Amino acid sequence: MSAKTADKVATGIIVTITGLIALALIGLLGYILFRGLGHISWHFLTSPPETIRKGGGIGPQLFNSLFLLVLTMIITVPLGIGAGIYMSEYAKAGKITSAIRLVVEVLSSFPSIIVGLFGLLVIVNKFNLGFSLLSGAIALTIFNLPLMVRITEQGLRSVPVQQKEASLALGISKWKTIRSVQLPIALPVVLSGSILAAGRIFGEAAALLFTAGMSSPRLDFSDWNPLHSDSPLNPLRPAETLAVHIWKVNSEGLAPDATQIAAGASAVLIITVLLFNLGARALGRYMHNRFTASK
Amino acid sequence: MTEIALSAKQLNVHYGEKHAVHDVSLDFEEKEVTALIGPSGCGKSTFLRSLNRMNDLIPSCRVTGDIWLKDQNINGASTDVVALRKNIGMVWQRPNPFHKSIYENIAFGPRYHGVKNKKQLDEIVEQSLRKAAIWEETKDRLHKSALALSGGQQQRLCIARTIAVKPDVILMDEPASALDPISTSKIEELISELKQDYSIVIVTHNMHQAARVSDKTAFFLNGHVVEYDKTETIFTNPTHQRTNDYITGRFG
Amino acid sequence: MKKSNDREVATPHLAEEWVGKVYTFICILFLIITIFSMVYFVASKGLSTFIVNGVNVKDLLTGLKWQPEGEPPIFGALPFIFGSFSTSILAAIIAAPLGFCAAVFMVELSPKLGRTFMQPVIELLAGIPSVVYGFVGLSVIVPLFRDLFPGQGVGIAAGSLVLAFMILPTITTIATDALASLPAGLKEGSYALGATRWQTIYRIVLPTTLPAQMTGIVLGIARAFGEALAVQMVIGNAPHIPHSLFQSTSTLTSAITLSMGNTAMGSVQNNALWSLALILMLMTFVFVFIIRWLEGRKKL
Amino acid sequence: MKVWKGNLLKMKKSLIVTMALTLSLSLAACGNNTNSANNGNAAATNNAPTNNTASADLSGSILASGSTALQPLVDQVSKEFMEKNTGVSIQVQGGGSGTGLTQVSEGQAQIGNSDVFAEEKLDADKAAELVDHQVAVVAMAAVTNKDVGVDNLTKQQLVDIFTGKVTNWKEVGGKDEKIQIVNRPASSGTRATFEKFALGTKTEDLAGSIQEDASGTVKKLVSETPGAIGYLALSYLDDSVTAVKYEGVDATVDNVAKGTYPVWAYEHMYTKGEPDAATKAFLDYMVSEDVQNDEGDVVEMGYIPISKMEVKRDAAGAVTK
Repeated sequence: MSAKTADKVATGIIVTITGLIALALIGLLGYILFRGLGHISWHFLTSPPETIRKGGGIGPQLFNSLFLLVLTMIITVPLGIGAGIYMSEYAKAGKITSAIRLVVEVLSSFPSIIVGLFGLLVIVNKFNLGFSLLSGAIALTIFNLPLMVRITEQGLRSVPVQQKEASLALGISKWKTIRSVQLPIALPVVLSGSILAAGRIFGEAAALLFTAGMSSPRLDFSDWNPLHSDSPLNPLRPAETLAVHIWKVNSEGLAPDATQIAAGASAVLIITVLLFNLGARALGRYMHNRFTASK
Repeated sequence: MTEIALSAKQLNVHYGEKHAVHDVSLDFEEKEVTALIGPSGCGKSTFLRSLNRMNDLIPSCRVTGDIWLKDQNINGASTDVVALRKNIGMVWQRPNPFHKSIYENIAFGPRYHGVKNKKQLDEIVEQSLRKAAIWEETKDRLHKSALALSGGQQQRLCIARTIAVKPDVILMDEPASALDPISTSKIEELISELKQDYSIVIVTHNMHQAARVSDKTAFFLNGHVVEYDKTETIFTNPTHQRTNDYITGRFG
Repeated sequence: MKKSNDREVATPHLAEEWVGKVYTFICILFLIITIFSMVYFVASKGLSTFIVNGVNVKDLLTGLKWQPEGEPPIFGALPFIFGSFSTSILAAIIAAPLGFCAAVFMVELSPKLGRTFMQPVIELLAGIPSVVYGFVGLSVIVPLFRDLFPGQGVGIAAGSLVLAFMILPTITTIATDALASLPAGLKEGSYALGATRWQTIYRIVLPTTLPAQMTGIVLGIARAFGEALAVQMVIGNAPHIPHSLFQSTSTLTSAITLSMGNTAMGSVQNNALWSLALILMLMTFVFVFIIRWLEGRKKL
Repeated sequence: MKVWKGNLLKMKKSLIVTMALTLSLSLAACGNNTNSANNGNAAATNNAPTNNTASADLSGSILASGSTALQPLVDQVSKEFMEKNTGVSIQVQGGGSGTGLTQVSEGQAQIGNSDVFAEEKLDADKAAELVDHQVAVVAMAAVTNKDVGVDNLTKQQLVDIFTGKVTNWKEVGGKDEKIQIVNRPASSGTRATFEKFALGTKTEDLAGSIQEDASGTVKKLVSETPGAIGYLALSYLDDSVTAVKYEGVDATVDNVAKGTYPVWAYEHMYTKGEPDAATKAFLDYMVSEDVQNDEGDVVEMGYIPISKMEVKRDAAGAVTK
């Protein structure tokens, strides 16, 4: 077979395979959305779940997912950026830094079930935070920190070294240089990266089964004082997130419409993750031309 | 005999095994322009960068010997590097203004160094921009981004930024080689004006530029200072043959 | 005009410098403490099966019978180890070529279409939670396999297909980065010699980016190895080495997910599950070292 | 743009401050928790239990965790109880019987929900410390795929199926179809009860048997897999699967109550020693008339009221009239 036909055949194969992949992906997304969209309604999004009767909603679970996300990002962003700065600015090249980089890499490929079990063992039992939003947030922080560190390092690497030199040459301290010159330039990469990371947290379930718990107490949305036990903002209350709810309804669902609830919740989850991805992409582009090509 | 603003004694610079600068001792007169010339890779830029310890940013680089700024040894281990850099400004070949507004570029340094009230800052900004001969072109868009300026304007902005923190010495690493001829001549005029207030050390490839702006010139070759004298002597009758060959363009 | 600047006035930076160093150091310290305490806790729980309950390590690693509730309880974890390896490697065998083709399409054939369409779709795939993959696997893939192939529908085949979908984004993104970071001169040189695009790809592009591609594949295997919820729903969970790809079997993660809740902390059954978690963790270290070794080769 | 960015940097500083605050708050909240009866984790709202005079001013927070089979019932009843006693907050967690028993014996939870007697999971001394409160009975029925064609199985037939001696439905009077076992993992309380009272022996995990811990998934697999057999609690039975009679006896509430249908088990709510006032009130409410009667939650959610049981059974399985 001459090289020419081989080339044509190969290109044909590659295109068809990619087409198949695209088709399979769209099919998968379509299947989830198709099965779920029918069930989504304002009632479904806001009302609490029903254990045995029809018409249960995912209100508290949706709120828990979002609130847990905010709580986790509040802990992860400062820690992640701090650690990222240490790795790219303060770490002296050598044995320790490569060892730390290894630690970060190992932590990033840790199975989430182990993070969940560790959460149960240490955060829930030893620190006695119980099944709570805070335990879930700490578990997710551990799960998400390596990604944040890598994102921050990437962001700082994208800052031209001349900017750092220019600032240092003015007699500005290294920390002020990082904070006021390098970080603002690295911001687009860091922000869009952390939104992608947020998308990943939103869909996480394995790490939360044993830390944030599988039940959500009745919430009265009128009481916003975080110290009251049933106020939505109390970080020490158990909080079943959307992903965990899908797992529970799918496996223990007693309600007759359990499958539709699971399908509806999955569709809501996919749409939110989609929004996170698009948001990250749009924000990255917006920030990029705000900072650089601002002719 | 004017005072010595800055002097290097037995300065050596090593990049890993490569010995870039060999026992260079140079004194820079106050309020004078000294040019460092020589073929590329002769260590003149490396030498310049050691003066305000910018080489500290390069992990594999080791700088030995003394650098005296008035009564303080810059290269001492215990020197407070950050404070020293406030007294020695630097301008690079490619203009590198901050990704901030023109005003913020200038005000960033002084505000950090303790000038808090707004009126004083405005005054410093205007003064610096005027001294850098760029006030007219920027006075009505101070809060626009500095990246919107042309190459020549940006370089003058960098100079304005540097003098805003009132250094004693300004180091310039080929400040005009990336600019068009008109901007280059503007920079050269600016340098001769700045001479009244600051001692300037300038690295350049362009010998005519060195002749035009500098009072003294040092000729670098393979990390050594071959000759260091008044600019006219260097360019009219240099003592060393190799300096003469380089001046007449026979090599490098 | 030039006032003599006294050096003592402006030294705010000493305190600030200290703040910067301490803050960043605390952050990295938190990371290090977390990983070491995780390794310590999982290892101490995992090893107590052997130390406290006297289970023999060799029996656990090579034993074929897993009967935690029997008298006496037997802990043979080989079926789980086999299950984990077979599903992950099969998933990589499915996902690697697909990922490579998608990457070649996105970088070589039509970058525009690739960037505007394929890239967002692949990134979205990475965002889909594993719970949803399990849900789709159970309601689509398992019935499909049950009708198409002899056997129960569940098993290694269903598990690895679900995992292949999950690790495809990881493999594709890394493959695309590897292809994109290839020096252009390399390809032009080959074209200049009159080679067709396919020849250039498999003679020049593939060999040079192989170590990077392998990194992506090993990372994919590591992710597949650690996946719990999705696999548990489609694998069948029988603690035996299956005779066919469509017979119910079990993996390390599915065994842990299934029984961790039912066993009481401190009992030998619970400790045995922690030993499985320990095996899982050690495998993560192995995968990272393989990736480090691959990355080492890339620089040669 | 400059102003906005300035705020961002200020915001970043405040982020660090809030982060430090939350961390210190959580560390402060953790304190070394002695195995005291009252619940350690909602430290902020925890106040000493008052004597249980009028039920209205009862207060305290209770954590009940454990069996996922019992969780829906306890969850439902706790909602009603909290309406009546606004001062009490009850959280109901799942996690499985093992987790529940561990958490109650180590004091992390006030109530440990379990499908099995504590003696079966914990070692004797730990189990002895726990006080058993039996709140309901859950009965299990063998279920098969609809088109298997069998509606009654004797004990011996079930044993042969679950030990792998019988592998085709035609050997027990059904269609010529290979038997596909959908079992529970060895650690599951539901399986322990089914094996103890339906089969009378422990069975091995057969090769080729599908195992799922979640009843919903078991029901889905049994209804979709031809020739499948499994077992479900009564509350999960519906028309997607066929409930099989055990030795000719239908799996109904009355047969269980009368003792003719033996495959059932108590749902236990264990406490460590005597429960505190709030917990005691909640447990009394669980067995009170309006929860256990025919319109109450117990029946509505498919459990069998404890009060209706005419037979008793102790941990060893001996049945007394």
